[in-house]
Amino acid sequence: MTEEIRDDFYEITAAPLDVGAIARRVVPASCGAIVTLDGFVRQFTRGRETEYLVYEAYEPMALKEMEKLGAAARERFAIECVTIVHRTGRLEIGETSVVIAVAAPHRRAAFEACEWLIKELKSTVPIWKKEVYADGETWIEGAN
Amino acid sequence: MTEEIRDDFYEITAAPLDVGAIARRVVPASCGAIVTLDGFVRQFTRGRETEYLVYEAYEPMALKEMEKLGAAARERFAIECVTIVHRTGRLEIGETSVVIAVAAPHRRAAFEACEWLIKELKSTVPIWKKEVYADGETWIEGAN
Amino acid sequence: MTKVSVLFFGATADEVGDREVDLELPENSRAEDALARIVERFPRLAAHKLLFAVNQEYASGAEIIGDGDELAVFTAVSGG
Amino acid sequence: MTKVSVLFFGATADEVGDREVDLELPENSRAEDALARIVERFPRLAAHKLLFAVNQEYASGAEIIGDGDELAVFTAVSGG
Repeated sequence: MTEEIRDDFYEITAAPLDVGAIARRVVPASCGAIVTLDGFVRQFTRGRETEYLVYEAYEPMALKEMEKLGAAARERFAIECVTIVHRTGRLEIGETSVVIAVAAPHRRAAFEACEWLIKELKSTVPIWKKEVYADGETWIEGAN
Repeated sequence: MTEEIRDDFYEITAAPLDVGAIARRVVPASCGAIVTLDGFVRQFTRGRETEYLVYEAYEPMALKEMEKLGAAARERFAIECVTIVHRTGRLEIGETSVVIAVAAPHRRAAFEACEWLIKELKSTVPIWKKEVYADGETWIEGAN
Repeated sequence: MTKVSVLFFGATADEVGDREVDLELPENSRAEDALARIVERFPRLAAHKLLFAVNQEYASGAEIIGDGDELAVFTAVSGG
Repeated sequence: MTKVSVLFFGATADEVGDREVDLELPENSRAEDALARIVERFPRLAAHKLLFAVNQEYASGAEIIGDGDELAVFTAVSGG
């Protein structure tokens, strides 16, 4: 029995992300665990110091791809609710770029689904990152 | 080289838990990901409806055991920072009982360590849960 | 002729110097032909591994492009 | 005699009807002897699988109990 659940949430926004509020937007009564990935801007990458990042999204397509990932995750894992929010624009060191939160009756499925979702997001959702250094900047091109 | 890091955080409190604030208490510059487990009170367990839970801790020992788990997690996984907070007292449906947050340079280690920590916590940290139903209550005894 | 919009993002927008251009294609062009024509017009794009979308879906290359379709050319994604 | 405190939590506190009791043990008692004596005094504890701690560390049973030690008797943990 596949009951349709309408609580999944996908968003792209230029506003700062409140990880706790995003993760707890939906707390299904049947669940006991929410696993959250908070991806944020690190100061050093490959030994080079980042001043800040700029994220750009192809927004309507990125939202469609996020929804596809959420639907695929429901097929693969025993989870109840998926939330994916990605920020765009200029992000300072330590600021959150992406939040993926998965609620599930049992924590194992929530861990698995959350990890699967971030891996897939990084290879399919049309969002790009520009790293800005003291002496230049570069758009990062993904692996595939 | 094992550099001592002083940012780990272990707490037992009767106050409501703010998951986002707990998870982002420390954001190491060398890290890019925080994985958080938010364990909360589910309404139905084994088909029976819970009215609320009561958690009780042997506080000084529980804190020592949490610290041991954090230290063991650092040995096993390439992580930077561990936070474990457990609530005690009466918890209503949906309220968070435990937060485990792990910051790491790479997300894989953070996922692994977070999942390992909750499993170990559930078998070693001296905290007990009483389930209160409409028609009775029972202290839950763990599996080992 | 088929008239379409082509969108660019990040590195491809920088190479093209624009975020959106109009393009005319022969009737019944396929996605791969459209992409080839875009790279011909903006040869600096050839320095990148390109992905291509038609109407906000990844294109295999065989899709027939219709009037008013939204094409997009971008590098491998790097969000997260 | 060795004087110690024994703490109870959750189910064991309910069985004992108290959260802390004082106990006197023969000199050089081992942890397992202390636990046996506690169960003897509060026989309802025998209905549970019990864990035992000495000075806030899980006890193997062989530990020698000293004056002023803090013992604790509880059921398998169920936090999380």
